[in-house]
Amino acid sequence: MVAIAKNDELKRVIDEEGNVVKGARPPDIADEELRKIYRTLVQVRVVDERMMRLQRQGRLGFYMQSTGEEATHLAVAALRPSDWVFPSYREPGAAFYRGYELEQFIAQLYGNAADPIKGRQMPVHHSMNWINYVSISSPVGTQIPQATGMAMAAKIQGKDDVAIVYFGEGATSTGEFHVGANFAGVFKAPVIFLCRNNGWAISTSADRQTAAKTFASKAVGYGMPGIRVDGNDVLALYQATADAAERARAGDGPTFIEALTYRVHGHSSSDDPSVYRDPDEPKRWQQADPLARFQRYLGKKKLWTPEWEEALRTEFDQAITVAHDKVANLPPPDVETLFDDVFEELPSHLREQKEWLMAQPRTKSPHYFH
Amino acid sequence: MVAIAKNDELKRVIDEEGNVVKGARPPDIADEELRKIYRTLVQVRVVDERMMRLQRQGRLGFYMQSTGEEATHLAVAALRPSDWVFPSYREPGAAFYRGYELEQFIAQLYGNAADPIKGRQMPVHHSMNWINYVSISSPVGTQIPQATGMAMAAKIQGKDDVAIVYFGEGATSTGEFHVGANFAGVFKAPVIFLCRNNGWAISTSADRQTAAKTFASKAVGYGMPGIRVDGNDVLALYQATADAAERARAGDGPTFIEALTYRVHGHSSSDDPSVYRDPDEPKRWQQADPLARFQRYLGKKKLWTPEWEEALRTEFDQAITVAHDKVANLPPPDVETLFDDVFEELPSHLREQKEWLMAQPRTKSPHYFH
Amino acid sequence: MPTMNIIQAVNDALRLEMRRDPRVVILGEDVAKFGGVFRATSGLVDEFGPDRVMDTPLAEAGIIGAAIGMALYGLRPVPEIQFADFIFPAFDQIVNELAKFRYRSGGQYPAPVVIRTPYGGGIRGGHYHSQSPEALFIHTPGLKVVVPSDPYEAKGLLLSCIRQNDPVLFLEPKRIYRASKGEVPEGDYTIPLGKARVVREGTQVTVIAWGSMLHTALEGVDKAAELGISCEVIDLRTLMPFDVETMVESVKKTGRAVIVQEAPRTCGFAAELSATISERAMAWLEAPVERLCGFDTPFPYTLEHEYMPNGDRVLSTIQKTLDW
Amino acid sequence: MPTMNIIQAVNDALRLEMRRDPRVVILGEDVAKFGGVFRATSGLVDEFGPDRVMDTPLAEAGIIGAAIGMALYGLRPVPEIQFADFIFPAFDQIVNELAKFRYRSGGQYPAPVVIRTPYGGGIRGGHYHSQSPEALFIHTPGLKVVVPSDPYEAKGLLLSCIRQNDPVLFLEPKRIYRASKGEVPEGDYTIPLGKARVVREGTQVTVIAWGSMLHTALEGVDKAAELGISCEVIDLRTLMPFDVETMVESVKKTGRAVIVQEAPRTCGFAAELSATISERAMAWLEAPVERLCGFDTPFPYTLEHEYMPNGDRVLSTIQKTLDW
Ligand SMILES: Cc1ncc(C[n+]2csc(CCOP(=O)(O)OP(=O)(O)O)c2C)c(N)n1
Ligand SMILES: Cc1ncc(C[n+]2csc(CCOP(=O)(O)OP(=O)(O)O)c2C)c(N)n1
Ligand SMILES: [Mg+2]
Ligand SMILES: [Mg+2]
Repeated sequence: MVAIAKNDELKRVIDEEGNVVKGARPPDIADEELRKIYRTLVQVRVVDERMMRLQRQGRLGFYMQSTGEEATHLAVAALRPSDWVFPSYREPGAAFYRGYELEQFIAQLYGNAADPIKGRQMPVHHSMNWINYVSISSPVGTQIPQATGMAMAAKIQGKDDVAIVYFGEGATSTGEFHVGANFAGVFKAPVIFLCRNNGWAISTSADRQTAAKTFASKAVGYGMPGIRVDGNDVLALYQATADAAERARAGDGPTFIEALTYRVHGHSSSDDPSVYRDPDEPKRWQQADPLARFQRYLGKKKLWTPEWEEALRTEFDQAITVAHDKVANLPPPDVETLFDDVFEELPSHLREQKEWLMAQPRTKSPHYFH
Repeated sequence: MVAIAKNDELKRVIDEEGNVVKGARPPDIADEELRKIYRTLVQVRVVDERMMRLQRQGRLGFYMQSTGEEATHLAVAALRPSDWVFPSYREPGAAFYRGYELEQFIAQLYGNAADPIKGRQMPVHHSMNWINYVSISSPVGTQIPQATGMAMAAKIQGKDDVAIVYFGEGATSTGEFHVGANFAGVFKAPVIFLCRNNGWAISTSADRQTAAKTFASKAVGYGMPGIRVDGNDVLALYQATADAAERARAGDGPTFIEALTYRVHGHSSSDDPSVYRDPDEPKRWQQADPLARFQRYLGKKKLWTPEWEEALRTEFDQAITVAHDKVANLPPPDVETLFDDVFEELPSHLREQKEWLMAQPRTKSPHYFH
Repeated sequence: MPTMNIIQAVNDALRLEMRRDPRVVILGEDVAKFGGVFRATSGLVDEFGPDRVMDTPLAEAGIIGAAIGMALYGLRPVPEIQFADFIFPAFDQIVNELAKFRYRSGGQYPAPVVIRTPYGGGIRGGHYHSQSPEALFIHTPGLKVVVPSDPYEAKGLLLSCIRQNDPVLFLEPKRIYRASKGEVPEGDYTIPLGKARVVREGTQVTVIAWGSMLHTALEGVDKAAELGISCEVIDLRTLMPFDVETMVESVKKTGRAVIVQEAPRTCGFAAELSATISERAMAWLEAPVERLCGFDTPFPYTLEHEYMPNGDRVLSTIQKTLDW
Repeated sequence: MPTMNIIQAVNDALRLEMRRDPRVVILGEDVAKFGGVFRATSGLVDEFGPDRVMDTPLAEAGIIGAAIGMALYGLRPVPEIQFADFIFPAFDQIVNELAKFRYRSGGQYPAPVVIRTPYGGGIRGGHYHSQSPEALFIHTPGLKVVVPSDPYEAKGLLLSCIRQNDPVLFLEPKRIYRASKGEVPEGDYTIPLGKARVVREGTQVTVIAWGSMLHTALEGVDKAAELGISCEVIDLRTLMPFDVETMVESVKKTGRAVIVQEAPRTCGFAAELSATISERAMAWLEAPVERLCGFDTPFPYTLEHEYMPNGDRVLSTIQKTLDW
């Protein structure tokens, strides 16, 4: 299996030049919405670049970029705000689209007093219950049966909410993927499985994850439709997701979407892909860049201009600077908070441990405040 | 999904009347071997009946019957004795075929001093390394990635041994099945996945395990051939297994075989199927009985006579009586043995625990020696 | 008051709570028509329908993973794991997900899932139908662990568990599922979590146990009584968070402690209790805290009666602390 | 003698043993060309080829399940789990299968698999790249658990593990992967399992630790020495089976014990050590055994420096036992 393969079965709406491909019809999306989608794509790109720079400067402990895969994030544009997102660590665009603020985003990366999750997790492990964006976990694949469960719950309660669950192609090898997909099939749960096949799981290429011809073909084993979408074509993703959501809400159960895309950079800021992959490989991706393609499409529709692009990038650059200035130097969460949220109420053993810790001299983080 | 479905895709060699079906050719099996296969089928049937009676009399703590599924056990007849079997709890025929002695079998059920596994496990959890029949585990599905690993090891060492792994259709829902099958596909491991689809997992019917059209279709997701065999047709199973072994030895990797059969009795001696399934369902199975079918086939070939049948049944009945008399009243394993085989050597904490226990007054089992 | 066994009491609690709270749902293997292999959910699907009592595919990780998703959405799932020995395929979902959800989300996502599972030996189950894995879960921050020891306790504790907002592992001692019988009030009552119960008052030795071992402990204590030895017996019932005070106060009074645990000795919960008592009551201790435990071997089949603690061994352990 | 860090020592041990014994194979995520995320298997695929150093699909249950099958067939697999936090999907294969294979088969099927995995905090990993799950495995009969504390120990212990015939969990303290450096002999040597190491002799307090906490313990002990307090320091190195004798003899000499553990306190291995010491050396104890542990919360991200034991806290715990 090769990422960015030309493949007949690959669903596309627009080609690399931004032209609608033969036989396709762009989904019916209002101009303002098209521009919002593009805005979000650009936001992810700009944010990723800036955050990675901060990481390289030693200010952030860790970061993960999505470059090349931004279009997959925008599948959520085809859903309602009341639908639930079960993300992995590589879909910040789905959160930005739903209104996650840069200040909160950056505070999470710093894990400081303004972090919505109180500095509990590594950078990029966001959680925003106010936009139904479920807490991110590092263990790969664990969110998958959870998404199925949430979807089963919605169905049980007679609500028409759907769940979308994001994961990489590597995650399809986990037992969790299997049990989550299998439950979804059996219970006809209204859940959309969005597999970002970006060709790599750290240093492991996609063809080492499975001998199946495509990841989409795995859907057969769960009795659900499996479709393979050009993951760099935001309109194709939109359409596939909209279709899947319609099926789900109609009671027809889950859908598996394989979005064929590419991980342009290293796995994370800790990774050095030159050890294991041809440095020319990312270059070949350039022509598939989901931003460039969608930009050309919008350009042809007169919805995009170089000036707007310029303005957008400046806007995000400035917004990031403002947000960063506001939160980057906030103190860490109070030491007392270490013991909150283990349980709803503090049991006596934790109260004792807290009292003990508070009586110790405070220690400085070797990492905080560079 | 219905067990014993008439289905075009179902591979068969002989029909219910024992006639070779149109287009099929019986595998090339010597007459003596055909008779050995039949012998083993009868042995399982007779043993199951006798053991279940012992269980009902309160002499055995637990038992599991295979009635209706015996043909699946004989897939091993298509393999070499040097190939490895990773069984679940419902394939004693595969062991008998390879020479597992009735005395040992019965001693295992009693868990007594003659039990090859020293009374360590519940009845029907056999282990016979001398015939490459791997220790049975209760947790469903765990043997599947192990079989894949053994097959990978054979390949690594340049040996042409293959593994066959048995499991029920319920086991396909486990994460272990998925990871084991997926590894096998990726590493082209010489392993044969033999799924006994007997329609039930305790009280749960097969259509509650998956929304896939067939269990065989799951093979697609692992890039291996998946074939669906009439699981009550011992020759079809033989052929499918022989083909799979040939592929495996040729370096072409794993095969998934769904053997469509039926669990005639309860899940185990602890089960009461009348609570959850139509009591008429097992009756419909009669015509599919793998023994009757194969018997008719052999009869037409003049390899079976009523006299032989009579002799066989008498032979096994007597052999069981003899074996049972020999081992049933043996004492339990020595108390000292409780501490053996945790590790290769006894560490000091276990030595102390052993000394302590030996100094206690002996207690009587409430179950031993009825 | 009706007399019930533990299975009936669990069933009663589930039925009551499902009537009271439409968010309560049950899922697991064979829990619907079959009512579970021990019949604890018997009849519930008839009353509440297949949307609230769900037979699942054979996958514990799926059962717990799905239950978590349901809880995030606002339901109150009470999944059943058929035997505690089969909980390990769901271990990652329990220790890395369920236990950490509230914490890792900064309090945004509580996940009130109550996992019911039969556990422990004494039913001729060999090592795959007999294990007592409580220590693994007690060591996992974010989980509560509760073990009832009789029908009254089972109903009252289970109702408390379903009504509070943290994940709970509710371990049901299957050896006494039917053997333990007693009067159980009809209708609603709860037993607070985190509070131990002094089952018998005494002066010379404190004996601590939970679940089916409480009965084994009482057997030994009865024998001790015949010899004129007075024991205080404590049923811990909530193992996490456990009631340090009741236990330590008792040991301060008696000066001696015996802990009876069915699980293997090394790194079991009894070790924690022993360490805690020594830390807090050392000056009162007249002998080392004694642990009577299962051996550090897999749970055996034929020799299970030699493996498990019994009344005689409880007695001899009590005597040992007195003779020290 | 060359100077190495722990990663290099592990790599050296693997290379040496793979040269010596063709049955030794490595499998895991990203272990081949990439050499593992910590580079412990770096270069091995070049020397031994992809049949003996295998990149696997992303599935820990598959890695351990396959390793078991390989071991049954006669290989000596040394699987790597990328972080100990990701071992839980394989928990069932480890505790129900690997640990019990020899026992359940009556000795027919030993399964000598050595699972290597980096563990512990101090690298800003949050709760999914920092956990210390040793207690869960120590409590599981049938597994050995080994933790090296420096490069010399790492090589010698790992070689011993691969050459013996029981399954081992080999936990590598990743905080000191590169920070701990020392001379390591070229070529072959082994360190026996089950034997603790007295790292420093002393008279007033016995301080017990393993892995990276040994270094934390030594920090505190150095501070104590400045105050004229003499501590004996023991590196347990094999946690199962652990060396009761060395530990208890030391405590009988000093009369006081402090255990330093990074994992959460409740039901951790320190509890077992504390209980064991009290049981066997009560008459010699001049103060309760003290445990300095991680808190009973999930491992945090930002506040990890407040979460983990440190030298000052070791010192104050030592002082506490002396002031008792
Ligand atoms: C259960 C588990 N095992 C291993 C890891 C380490 N790990 C983190 S990400 C990753 C690769 C994931 O690849 P993929 O699913 O394709 O997602 P991508 O990173 O490409 O978005 C691995 C192995 C983990 N986080 N969880
Ligand atoms: C992991 C696990 N979960 C649950 C069980 C309890 N259990 C034993 S057999 C069984 C059903 C298995 O059904 P299937 O795989 O179809 O095999 P069959 O019994 O039909 O041969 C269940 C649920 C178990 N043994 N292991
Ligand atoms: Mg990927
Ligand atoms: Mg079945």
